[in-house]
Amino acid sequence: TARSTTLRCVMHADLASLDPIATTASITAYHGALIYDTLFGHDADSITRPQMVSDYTVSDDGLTYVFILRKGLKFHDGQPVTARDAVASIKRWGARDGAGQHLFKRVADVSAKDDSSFSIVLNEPYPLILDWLGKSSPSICFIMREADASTDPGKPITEAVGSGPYMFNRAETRTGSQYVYDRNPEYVAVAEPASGFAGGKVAKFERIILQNMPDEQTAVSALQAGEIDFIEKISPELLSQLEGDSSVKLEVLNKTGAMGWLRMNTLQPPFNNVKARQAMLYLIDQAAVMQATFGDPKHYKGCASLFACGTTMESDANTGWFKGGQNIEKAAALFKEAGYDGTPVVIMQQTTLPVLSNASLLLAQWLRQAGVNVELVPLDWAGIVARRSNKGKASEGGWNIFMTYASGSAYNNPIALAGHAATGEKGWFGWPEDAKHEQLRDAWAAAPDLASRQKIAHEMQENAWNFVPHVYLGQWFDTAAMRSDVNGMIGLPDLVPFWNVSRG
Amino acid sequence: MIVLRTVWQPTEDRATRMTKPVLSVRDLTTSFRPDIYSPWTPVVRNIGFDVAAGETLAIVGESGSGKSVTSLSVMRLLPPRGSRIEGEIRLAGRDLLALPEQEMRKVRGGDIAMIFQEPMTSLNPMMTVGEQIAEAIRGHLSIGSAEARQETIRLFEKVRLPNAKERYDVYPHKLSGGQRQRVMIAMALATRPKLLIADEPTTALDVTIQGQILDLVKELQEETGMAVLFITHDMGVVAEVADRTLVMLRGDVVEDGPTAEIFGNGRHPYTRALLAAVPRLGSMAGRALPSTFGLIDTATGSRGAEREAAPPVADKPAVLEVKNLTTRFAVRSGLFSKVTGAVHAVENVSFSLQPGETLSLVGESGCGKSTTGRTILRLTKPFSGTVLVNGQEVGATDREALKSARRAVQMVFQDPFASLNPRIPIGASIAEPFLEQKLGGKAEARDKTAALMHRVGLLPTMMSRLPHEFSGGQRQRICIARALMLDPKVIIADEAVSALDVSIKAQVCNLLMELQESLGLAYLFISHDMAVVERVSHRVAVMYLGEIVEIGPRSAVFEAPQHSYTKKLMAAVPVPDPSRRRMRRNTEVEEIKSPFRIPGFVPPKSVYKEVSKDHFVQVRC
Amino acid sequence: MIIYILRRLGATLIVMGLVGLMVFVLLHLAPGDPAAVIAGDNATPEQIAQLRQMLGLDDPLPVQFLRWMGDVVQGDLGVSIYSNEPVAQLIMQRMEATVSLAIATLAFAVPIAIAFGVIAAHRAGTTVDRILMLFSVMGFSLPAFVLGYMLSWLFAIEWKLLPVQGFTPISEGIWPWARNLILPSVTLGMTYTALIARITRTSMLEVLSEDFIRTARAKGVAVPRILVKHALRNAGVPIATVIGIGIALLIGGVVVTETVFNIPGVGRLVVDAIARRDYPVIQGVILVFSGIYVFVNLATDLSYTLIDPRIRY
Amino acid sequence: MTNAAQLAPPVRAGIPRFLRRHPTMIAGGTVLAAIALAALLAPFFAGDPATMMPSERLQSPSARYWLGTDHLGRDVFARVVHGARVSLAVGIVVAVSSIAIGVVIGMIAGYFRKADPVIMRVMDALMAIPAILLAIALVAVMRASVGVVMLAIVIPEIPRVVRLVRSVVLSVREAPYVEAAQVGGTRLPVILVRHILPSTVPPLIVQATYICASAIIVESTLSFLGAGVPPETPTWGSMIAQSRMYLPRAPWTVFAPGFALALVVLSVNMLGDGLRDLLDPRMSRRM
Ligand SMILES: Nc1ncnc2c1ncn2[C@@H]1O[C@H](COP(=O)(O)OP(=O)(O)OP(=O)(O)O)[C@@H](O)[C@H]1O
Ligand SMILES: Nc1ncnc2c1ncn2[C@@H]1O[C@H](COP(=O)(O)OP(=O)(O)OP(=O)(O)O)[C@@H](O)[C@H]1O
Ligand SMILES: [Mg+2]
Ligand SMILES: [Mg+2]
Ligand code: NI
Repeated sequence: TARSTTLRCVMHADLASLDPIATTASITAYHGALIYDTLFGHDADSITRPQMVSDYTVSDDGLTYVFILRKGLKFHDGQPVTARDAVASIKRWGARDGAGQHLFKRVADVSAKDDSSFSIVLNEPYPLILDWLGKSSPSICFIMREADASTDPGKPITEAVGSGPYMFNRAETRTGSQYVYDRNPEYVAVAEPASGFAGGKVAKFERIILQNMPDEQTAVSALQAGEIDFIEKISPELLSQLEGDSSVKLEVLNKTGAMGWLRMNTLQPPFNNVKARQAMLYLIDQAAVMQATFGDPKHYKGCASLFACGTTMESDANTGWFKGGQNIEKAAALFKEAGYDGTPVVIMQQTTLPVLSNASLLLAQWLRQAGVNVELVPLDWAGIVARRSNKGKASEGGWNIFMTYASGSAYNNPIALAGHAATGEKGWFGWPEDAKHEQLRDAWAAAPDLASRQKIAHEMQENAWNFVPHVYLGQWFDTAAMRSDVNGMIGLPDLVPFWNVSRG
Repeated sequence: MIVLRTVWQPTEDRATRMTKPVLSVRDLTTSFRPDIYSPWTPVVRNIGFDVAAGETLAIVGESGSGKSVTSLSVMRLLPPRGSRIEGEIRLAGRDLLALPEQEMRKVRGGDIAMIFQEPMTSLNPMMTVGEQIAEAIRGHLSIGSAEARQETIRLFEKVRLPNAKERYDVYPHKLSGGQRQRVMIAMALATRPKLLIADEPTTALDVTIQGQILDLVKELQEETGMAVLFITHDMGVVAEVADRTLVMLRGDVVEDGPTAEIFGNGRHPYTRALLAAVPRLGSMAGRALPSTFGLIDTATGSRGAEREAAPPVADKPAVLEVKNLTTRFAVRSGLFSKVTGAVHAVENVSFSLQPGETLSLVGESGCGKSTTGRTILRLTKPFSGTVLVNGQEVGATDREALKSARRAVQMVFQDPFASLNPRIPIGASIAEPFLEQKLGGKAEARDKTAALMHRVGLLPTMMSRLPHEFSGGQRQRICIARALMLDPKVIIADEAVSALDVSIKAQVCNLLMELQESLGLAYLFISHDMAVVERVSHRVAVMYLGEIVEIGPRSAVFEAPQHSYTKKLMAAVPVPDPSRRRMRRNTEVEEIKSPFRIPGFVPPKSVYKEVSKDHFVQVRC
Repeated sequence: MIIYILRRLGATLIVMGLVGLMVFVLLHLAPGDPAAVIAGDNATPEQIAQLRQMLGLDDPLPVQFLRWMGDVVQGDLGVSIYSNEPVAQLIMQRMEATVSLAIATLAFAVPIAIAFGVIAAHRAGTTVDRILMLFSVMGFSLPAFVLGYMLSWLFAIEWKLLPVQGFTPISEGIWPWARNLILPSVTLGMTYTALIARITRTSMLEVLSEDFIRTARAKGVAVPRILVKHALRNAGVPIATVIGIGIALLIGGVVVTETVFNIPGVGRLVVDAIARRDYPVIQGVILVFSGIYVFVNLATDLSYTLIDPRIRY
Repeated sequence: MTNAAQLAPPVRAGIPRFLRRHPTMIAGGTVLAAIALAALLAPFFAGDPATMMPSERLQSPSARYWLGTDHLGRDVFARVVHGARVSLAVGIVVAVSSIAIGVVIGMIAGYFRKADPVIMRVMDALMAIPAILLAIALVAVMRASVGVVMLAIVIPEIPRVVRLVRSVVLSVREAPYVEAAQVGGTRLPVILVRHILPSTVPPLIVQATYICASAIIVESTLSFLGAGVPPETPTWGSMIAQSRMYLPRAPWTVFAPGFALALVVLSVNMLGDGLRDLLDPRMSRRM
């Protein structure tokens, strides 16, 4: 395929798993967005628009939804997309996705009416249903073939046949190094301009190649040399290398950025005591943590909003601790109040991601200054995910603190983000428990409109910074770099879509 | 010792002298230095000599006297850094020291050829022997490769290499030592050199092969009329080949002259000492008992007395008895390491040793002498047969018996340097067996070590020195002292004097005989040096392909050899007597037989016939 | 000879069996949970547990080992936990790049190293010797990744002579293939140049002090011919050995170079697999590596018979 | 007549002369000694290698920070000097322990024919696993710490030492002086320790310097691949690996440890080469 019609992209991670339902990894969502289509999609203004659906009706009680599929939709294997495919796909997604699960607790029935229409019947009204079906953050409700979608939700599917604008080219794909997608000539785009996750997904490149380049420096050099066209994320330090280069342009595609968070094991001392968790609010200087990795303040900011900053749910509630700045003495005092006994606090330090690794080092320094014994346990990602499921004492293979990150828009959704739950041992790692928080979450989902959701979000934050389910490390904005002749990249918070992009 | 310094004066009137010398060396001084910060140390000083066409000049002298350095100086083969050659070396009038390296290369192998001491290592193991000779030819004569091949084959025939044609494509490792040395000679003769330098060309070889090589060189010299510079430390060889002889001592020439004159009435005490120390085969004729060497003091020139040794103790039981000893080495090959045969190194060997007796074991290389000694001490496991030490069997199972046997029987090895741990002071080496066998405390060990060192002629103050700080002879004394540390009854001396210079060899032999007398030691004396054997032995056993073919009192075996192999062995020994030099030995060119046998091989039965009192000869039946 | 080879191959099986066991035990002692990695950061513990069970990761270790070994014996290396692709296929896809890199590296390193070693030995103790050895030691002293960046900055970015990264299969032409291999093989070759040059020097020195070299000089052979024809071949066995070891080291040592120059080789495959605990892939690759190692060893030993006529098996 | 002189290890004689003859070795030794001294005295003069001050990050070299600061605002000079302690320790510990273990196993394999095949098969298997991969896997298994990194480098080195020792033992066990000791009734352990072990020393000293140098390099490579010592620990390798992104902007963060690393490896190698020449008696007989 000629160079001009191929887009070569270096992504932030390797496409390890092909099933966008079984994994929440965002790289798999990108893969999904290339080959699968969705029923709905959020546009640039966060309005949900039909995508595979040509028409839909809602019963007056708000409990029955009937959807009619667009005509002429075909999977890459040539088979038409039917309502049965959609039903199976929705069910599998509903079994797996956080938001989907929340929705499916209220779902009485999903079934196909005929080849092109199906219905969803609810037990109680669920205003966010279409939002959920059209959301662009993992897991996305992609429509797959019925055969694939009937796979057990816990078992990853390895097929990659969708009805989206691009087709997975397995023959030229080299697992672990490059993933090749060819334009789907049969794809019929919605006759609207592309906007956010919605609109016409017009494939302008004949071929998209997602490359896994283990070394960022190499990727930057390759971009400068014109060997690749696009790098999804660049370490700020390497930006200076590109800033003077006119053949390359830089763009922040994800406007809500990403935010690092720190989870504490609330089942074990000292963080089973809320005072110790509160101490962490005072201990962390987000700006310093961010600066250590991102340098120039234009790439980061401190953020005290439970729902990240720059999002619809952003709130200022209960952030006195943040405004007062770092206060190590106060943190020390709170640790004392919590009855901290000098047992070493185990921090699982993720060595493979600089921002988290650096944050761990700084945190350790501050904890020590606050009179806390610290044991840094360096682990790779696979080591961390294995160990973080251990609820036991840190000295017995458990842990006290680990860090990870999510996109800003992910924090904006208290339902979809597993870590926003405070359901105790049933919940996400760290297992915070707070009944009020849970109440508010349900209320949020049931709220009829944005304004009321914002109000509830405010209350949630007010409450959260008292019981402290987790702590933030700061919010940063990754820069994407591309050859200057690459145009039309759509900036989405959780996704890099490759339709609408063209050269020249 | 007084250092003698005789500046060489060319002797004008010389019968053997031809018209013009091929090689003429004057005031040659060769010096070395280890690095540029050290001063030059001369190792050859102001020497000079001439060699005429058709003439053979022998350079003799003990190890380290500068013989090789002299020859390498002539060839300019010394390392350019770290060596310096001064004086004048003229080859047919041309000054070799003034030639540029490029020219000198043409001289090497062209006008002057050289044969080296070690036939085993002097050939490139990764080139066929033919190629190596063809290379020499083509380097100097401009001829094609086919012709060079022809010429090489012709040379092989000339040096009587069997199957000359096929041998061209053979690698050196397939050839025996004698054959390799013949290849070396062929190589040296390839370009019809004016001068042949032979640096100890036969030292490493068996007597039988040595004879063949010497004959060959002589013959070829007669044919081509080249001059020969023959370097050796073996006076027997000198007598055999040299027209004139040059004696070197520590870098100086002390005497030179016609060989007969040097042998007949050497003027310099060192020359006489050298000759006196040379064991001559047949010099013991008519005498029943061994006898020490009558050594000459190099300083005063006075001659020490020869002293006859005592007879063995006959009325006591044998200290060592070997009965039907057989040792075989399995040869394995194939998928499951199947035994495909065995080297029958020692086959059905029996003998006994009385206190105070020396039994010598002789025979050519590989006949199983060392293996016999090693099997007695169980350094090698026997296949069958028994060894009795003081009447007690040395068995595999009984560790204590082995320990006490090893206390009674000790061994002195061929290479005194290799058998001393280079990192341990010699005092500790000597004392080790005593301490290890827990025969006494540290103080006792020290006293005993000192006493023994004194006994073997070393100063006890040398105890803390390392082996490399001693001369070869001294090292062998250290080994002897160590062997004596356990008050053994028997000493197995495996080529214990073979590596030593003649004069030192004589001293060590004398020491052994002295110790035998005073301590009542019995020796199993393993050697291929017939002349030494003749002097030191009470009895002699001749081995051939693992078997004893003849055993009996020394005088009987030497004066009336019965077995054909014994006869051949005796005939091959060079005689240090210039008057006998033109006598041909008439030994055929013959390959050494191999002791390798296929599995299931049953050695032919044989019996020993007593030809005279105690003199047995093997007869096959 | 054939029998010797068969016997060696027999020993190979034992060695590979041991390797398999060691690697398996080692890996499964490692903390790390492929299910949790696959599920992603946002997955709940419950979802991860479900996945674990589906992937058969909950079975007892001996069961897993026997299952794996049983498959391996039948020539099946299993499938990747992640992509479900057969491990053998994954390795085959990556092999060309790694083998190309190894060959290019040797083609670069061996001649230079031998030339260096021979000259240094001939001029032992002189300035020439010291400079050559210093140079080769320096190649050894610089971590490959630092050298790699320096080279790619200079040749690819500043001078734009060569590509920064990537690999082109040889089927697309010799030059495109070679272009991509020059910088990586120089980077990787530095270490081996140092290693081989030093061994060459040492064994040449040893050979040059042998008697037969004196013989060759005594018959008037010129110095270059002595060095090449007489000495080098005699020094060949240790050199062949170190080249053999070099190949074995190369196979493992490509990892860094593959990373720096983004070459999709087997080294990267296994590093990535280790990072996410893709057990079948790791086990498969290491098994294949050890097979290559043993095979290279055998080939080295057999090459001795070509170099040295005295060696026969 | 005899080739005994070749066997002589002329170590005792004239040390100063050898020194004069081996200027590179002296240079290597001196540099190493200086660095080792600096490493030893690091706490007294080098400053604090650990404290992070993000506000002071990536400062260029100045009077306050001799070699500038890194991305976390740590003093690069202090880290380079303290890094010497870890890097040298890695080199030395790896060299010493792999040789100690290798010698024991190698002696057993070389002297006891029955144990030999078993030991050698296991060693073959260990060698057959690529060292870097084994190290990465080990670090993944046991979590990153200096000790584990050392272990991970030691394990693949052991078989090489074993092979070397075994070959020396095989050649020495038949040496006449060993047989002489046997004939004198010397016990096996004494023979092994007193007579055989010392012969392995010269080749091992040389081997040790190679292992030492390569351990320092491997440590840095492991850091590069994300499987090295904990990020907290200053080692040259981890410094280079962590700072390599900052090379264009703050070259000192990479060059300072990189130069130190190259210097030490170079010195160790020069020392090793010198020792090899010194311990090789053949050097005196060259062409
Ligand atoms: N390359 C060299 N560098 C320094 N000294 C040397 C060198 N070659 C020989 N020598 C010294 O020169 C002296 C004479 O040695 P040379 O080899 O000529 O003795 P030789 O008479 O041939 O003895 P041998 O009978 O043992 O062969 C010895 O002391 C020896 O150590
Ligand atoms: N360990 C061994 N394994 C196999 N064959 C051996 C072994 N030791 C000796 N032989 C063989 O046994 C035969 C006798 O060897 P031995 O060393 O006893 O001979 P020798 O008479 O002492 O010879 P030399 O005069 O050369 O020392 C030879 O063919 C030799 O190759
Ligand atoms: Mg000599
Ligand atoms: Mg012998
Ligand atoms: Ni020496």
